[in-house]
Amino acid sequence: MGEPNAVANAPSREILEKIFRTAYKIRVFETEGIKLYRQGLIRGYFHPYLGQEGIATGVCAALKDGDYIASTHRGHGHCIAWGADIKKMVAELLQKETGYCKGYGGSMHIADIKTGNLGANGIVGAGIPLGVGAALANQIRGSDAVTVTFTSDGASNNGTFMESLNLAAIWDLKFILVVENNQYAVSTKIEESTRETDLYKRGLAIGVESHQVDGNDPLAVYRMTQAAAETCRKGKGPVLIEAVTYRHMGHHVNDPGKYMPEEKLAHYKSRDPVDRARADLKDMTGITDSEISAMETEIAAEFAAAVEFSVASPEVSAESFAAFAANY
Amino acid sequence: MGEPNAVANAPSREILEKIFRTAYKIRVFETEGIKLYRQGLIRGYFHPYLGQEGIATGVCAALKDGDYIASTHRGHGHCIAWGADIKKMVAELLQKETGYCKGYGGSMHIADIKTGNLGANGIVGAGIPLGVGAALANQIRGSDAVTVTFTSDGASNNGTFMESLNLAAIWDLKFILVVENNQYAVSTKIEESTRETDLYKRGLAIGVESHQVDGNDPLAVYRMTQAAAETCRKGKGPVLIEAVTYRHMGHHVNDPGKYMPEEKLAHYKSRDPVDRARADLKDMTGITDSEISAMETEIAAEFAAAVEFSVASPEVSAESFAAFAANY
Amino acid sequence: MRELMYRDALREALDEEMARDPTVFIIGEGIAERGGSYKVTEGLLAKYGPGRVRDTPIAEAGMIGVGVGAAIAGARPVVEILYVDFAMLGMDMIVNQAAKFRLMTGGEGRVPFIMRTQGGTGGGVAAQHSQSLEALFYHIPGLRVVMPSTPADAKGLLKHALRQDDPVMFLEHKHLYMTKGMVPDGEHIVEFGKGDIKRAGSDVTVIAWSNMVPRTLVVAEDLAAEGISVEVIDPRTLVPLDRAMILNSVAKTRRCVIVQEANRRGGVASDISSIIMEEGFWHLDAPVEIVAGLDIPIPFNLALEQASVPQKPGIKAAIRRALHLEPAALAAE
Amino acid sequence: MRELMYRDALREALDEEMARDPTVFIIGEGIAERGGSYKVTEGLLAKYGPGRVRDTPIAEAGMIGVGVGAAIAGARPVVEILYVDFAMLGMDMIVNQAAKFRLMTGGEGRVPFIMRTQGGTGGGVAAQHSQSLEALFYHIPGLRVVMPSTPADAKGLLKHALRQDDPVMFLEHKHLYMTKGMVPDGEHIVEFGKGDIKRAGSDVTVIAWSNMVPRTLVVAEDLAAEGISVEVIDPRTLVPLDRAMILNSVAKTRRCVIVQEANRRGGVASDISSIIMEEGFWHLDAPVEIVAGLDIPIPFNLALEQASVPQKPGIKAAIRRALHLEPAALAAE
Ligand SMILES: Cc1ncc(C[n+]2csc(CCOP(=O)(O)OP(=O)(O)O)c2C)c(N)n1
Ligand SMILES: Cc1ncc(C[n+]2csc(CCOP(=O)(O)OP(=O)(O)O)c2C)c(N)n1
Ligand SMILES: [Mg+2]
Ligand SMILES: [Mg+2]
Repeated sequence: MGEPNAVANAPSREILEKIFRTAYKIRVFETEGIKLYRQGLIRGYFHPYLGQEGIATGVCAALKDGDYIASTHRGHGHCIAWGADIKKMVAELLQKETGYCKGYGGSMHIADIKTGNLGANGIVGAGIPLGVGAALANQIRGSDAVTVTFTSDGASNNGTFMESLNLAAIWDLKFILVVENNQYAVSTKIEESTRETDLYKRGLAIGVESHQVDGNDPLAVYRMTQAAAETCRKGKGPVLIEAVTYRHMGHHVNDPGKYMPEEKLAHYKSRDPVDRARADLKDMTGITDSEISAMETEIAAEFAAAVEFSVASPEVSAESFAAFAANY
Repeated sequence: MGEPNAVANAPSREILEKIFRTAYKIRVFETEGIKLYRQGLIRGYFHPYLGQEGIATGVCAALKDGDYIASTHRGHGHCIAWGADIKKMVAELLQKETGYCKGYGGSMHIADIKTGNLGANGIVGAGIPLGVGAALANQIRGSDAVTVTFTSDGASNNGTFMESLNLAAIWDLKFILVVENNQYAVSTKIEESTRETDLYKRGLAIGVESHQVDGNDPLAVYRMTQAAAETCRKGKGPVLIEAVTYRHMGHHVNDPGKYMPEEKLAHYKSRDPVDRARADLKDMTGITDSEISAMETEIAAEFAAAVEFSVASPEVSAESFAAFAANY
Repeated sequence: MRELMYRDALREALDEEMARDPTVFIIGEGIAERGGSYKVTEGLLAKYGPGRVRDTPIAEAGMIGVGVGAAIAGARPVVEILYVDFAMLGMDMIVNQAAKFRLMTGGEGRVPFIMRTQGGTGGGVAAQHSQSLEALFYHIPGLRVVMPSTPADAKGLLKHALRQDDPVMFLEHKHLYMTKGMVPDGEHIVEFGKGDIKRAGSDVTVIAWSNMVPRTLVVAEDLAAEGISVEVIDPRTLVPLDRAMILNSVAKTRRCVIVQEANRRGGVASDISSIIMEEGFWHLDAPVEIVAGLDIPIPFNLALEQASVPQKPGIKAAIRRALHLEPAALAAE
Repeated sequence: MRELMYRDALREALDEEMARDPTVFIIGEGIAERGGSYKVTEGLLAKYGPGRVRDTPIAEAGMIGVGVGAAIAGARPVVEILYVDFAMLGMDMIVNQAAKFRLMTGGEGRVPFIMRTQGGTGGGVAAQHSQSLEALFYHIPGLRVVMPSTPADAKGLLKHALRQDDPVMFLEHKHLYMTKGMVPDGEHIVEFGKGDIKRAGSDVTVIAWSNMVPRTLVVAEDLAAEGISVEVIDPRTLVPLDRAMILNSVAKTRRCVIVQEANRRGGVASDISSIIMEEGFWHLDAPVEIVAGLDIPIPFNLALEQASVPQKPGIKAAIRRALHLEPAALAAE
């Protein structure tokens, strides 16, 4: 949740630092989380956000306290960028009662309603109507909160995408649809799923202001989201942002991703969003390498502490679950 | 089911006559059908096609034997233009076992699979995936049949519209989506349902060849459908045709349609598609008024005979229904 | 007490709750300008404005999904779906989102979402507009399923629905909108999970809901003339179900018939029968009988439509069967 | 006879039927190039080409609808839905189109559409990927509901599905794909509506399907060691249901337990119990018991997941209860 910043050409050091810290935090979370998965500490689904960090980071830095987000099955990054407590995230993945959802939800269902995080979702595309609904609730109560739904190229071919966005449009809702186009749905290439791979054009077809942005450039994403949020808060209705990106690995922890051509992967890795955030921070503020190192160490330590906390947390209580279930 | 005609500037007299006869037959069917409804002979739903005759008429005249159509809740016109037996249609509306569906289906469910009529549908938008499915079946069996789904402005805001059309596009199916934009969904104006009332643009957004046509001009519809069918048969994939039109009365027999502004209604009535078909026939062939009168009389007689047949038909058999139900 | 039509009682509930709670809003097809197909929302647009009473495009999945999202975000949406049949377009949002959110968030997230819709047969609207689909919602943990049979229950249950925090499938019946009944003056709330004995009796328990209640009451009256005392229980809410009321009645009468308009296979009646099997078996003097619709879609033809759902003679015959079974039948097996 | 894995048996069925009938085709997410998440369709793309084995976008409503349309137009589509949970997105097409078309066309239209999918709990995939939703399809007239528990049944039933003319919900179980069993050589077809006695016994009838069958068989083996003879019936197809086999067995054993992974309320077990209530009541020496999942969505935590669905101790306890009820209990009421 960023500060209430007007659109500006040179972002403040605070913003630049926030963007870098967030991107790095996501990188650490996913990299270390995968290790925990391989150790058998995490079970079920784990869809890493590696390579897409620039998007959640840039978008959330442009939002305010009181705004809302809804996320996807690949949701850790959005959660972290939204300012989630790493301890409670790791505890959730470790099925502990100290987790965000008491260990009842898991990776695909982390949510935090109190802070406006409507949650990850195991159903591709489902976050779109949910986000539009939150925006509608906010319009009805006269709030100027903006709701962002993060969604995916895969979801763009699902009926819910156009149907929900159209509702946001006719009601001029403060809603931003961020389409993370990583060019795959599991192993299916976007070209096999649609003739028109410029996904932002779908918004245009129903009168929604729509843009495409480089998803590996956190600052570009930040700026575009700022402008979009302003459009929304002016009452002009929803904005669609297509952020083009690429995964750094397969769809899921256990997917080797052999279908991803090496050169293309190398190309996108050479345009790594975490490196970009670090470079932006250095170039635009003159911060030193050792200051950056200190941040990185701090973030790594935060994650390690979260693992320690989670491992030490007690197992879920069968009794409290029984009580919960009895009146579900 | 028209003849296998190449695109031509001057349609043959046969085509012109077929178009007029069809349009007039629909006009009679709906006008007289409404009277039967008011007499209590027809029950349930009855959505008249009055004012939209040019579309079904023009489209079907451009199709061939072996092609397929799928229709809407407002389906009488498509059925008639497809060459249905008026006797079996009226019998169906009168709940008789001699009807197309033994009286089990009714107005919203008339179908005739043998001739490639996949049927009307009580679920707005449902004909789209069904039509795409028929086109897929035909592609798999190597047929060059084209499938047309008639759909509506209301359906264009339903998820199924884009989702299904996209499947037709990626698979290059021989599929034509005819969107009958009559500018209302019951009493809801199209402007209240979407910001972009040019519905053909939705097809463009997913790479589908898409056009807009005057739905009250049967010949224009005919020509555009011919071209679209040719595109399909060449293997270039689906085509979307938005045909703009207006109802001559309310949504349903019992809807007075007070929300339809008088001037607008008058405007569209002055551009009546049946009159247009008659005028085209006269202007382009020099046929005489008395020849036309003879056709009209014949068509009216056909309808009267259908009513007689239907009224005289026996009631449905409880026994045969019980047998049917027992192994459903 | 005043006499009201079912549809007017529903409107009163909406009106009172909208006045009380500014986060209550309504969306649906033709519900604003036109006041809804059954006139339930008539006048609310004028009173509460286009922000809180909105027409939608034909977008059931979207409407339901948007309603669920608004509920999660703290508002109290009422989404009107014209026919329960069309709710099938929004099943993902109902089953996978609304019903599961509370558990998935460890209990923190709540979804005070209301889907108002109507079902049942009604004069030739055929297979896609005549279903009774309560069993689908009944099976999904987390949903509340409400099926009022009278104006008073309709009002009281809808008001309660708007004050509790779980997703509610509020299922009306197209045949009931124009029926009349007495409705208490002033604040009238009917809590979920409390059945109502629509007619007290001692010989046999008949359980019915929605449009089967008035039909069953007529049969009960007829049978009373023959000296048979029928107790008619209307659970009013199927989830939560008033098991105690049902089991107590069955313990008293020792015989039970369940009447549902929905088709027989896998309906709610089956579940109630299975509950009586598990918890009331030793009380029974006869098997619990189910009177239900045929296992087919509803045909257009009116005679066949009527043959497809329970009518009075069928209900009466089942009650008689339940009563005429003597202990001798046990020995005869 | 050869030993095959469940997933390989399914693939054999598809392969044989695709070779036999050129109108059989398969669509689904990742089923072509990748061979499907459970490898059921592996190799079929190479053999039958991209026309008949196609990957789709994430478009469940569209896939199902397109499958239904293709079936109506005379082809034999197999639509693979990754998780039965996602079938909720296509419910309109299943409930309002596939299931109703035959009636709506007066019997002329047929819909030989097959939806292959899988359900059930499986190691922490949580609330939206663990459901057992057969009850929803079971209730809708016109659908066939198939739930094979062994490789032989999987193959034989899938082949039969591809030769009959009604819409089939072919529901596999994520835990069964890697299980092995003997499969007859040559043409092997299992007709719908024929249950299978997976284990003959005389003291108590236990009805189970899908992944509950192997679990119940282990319990039956344990109880055999204690001298209790359990008959395990696997209906294999829930619609049509082999009522005769169930009622005959219950008439013999006079006691019955039904085991389902799905949650208790409104599940298929309730319906089977209600059938035994109506048609087998006078044979029963004890109430029919249901062992089922809790009425909650499946939690992520593994211990809670396991606590949410039937496990062996619960099944064993129910069987014991059914057996230990003495006629005395009747007197005691
Ligand atoms: C409705 C639905 N269908 C299928 C799936 C299974 N599934 C999970 S992730 C995924 C691929 C998603 O691709 P995309 O939407 O592009 O998101 P990405 O994984 O690339 O972030 C699929 C098919 C699902 N979760 N929900
Ligand atoms: C999915 C669905 N939602 C709602 C309805 C109720 N309904 C029947 S016709 C209609 C209006 C349809 O408008 P449009 O799609 O533009 O077709 P038109 O009536 O103008 O031909 C509505 C809302 C329905 N039949 N199906
Ligand atoms: Mg993707
Ligand atoms: Mg319209």
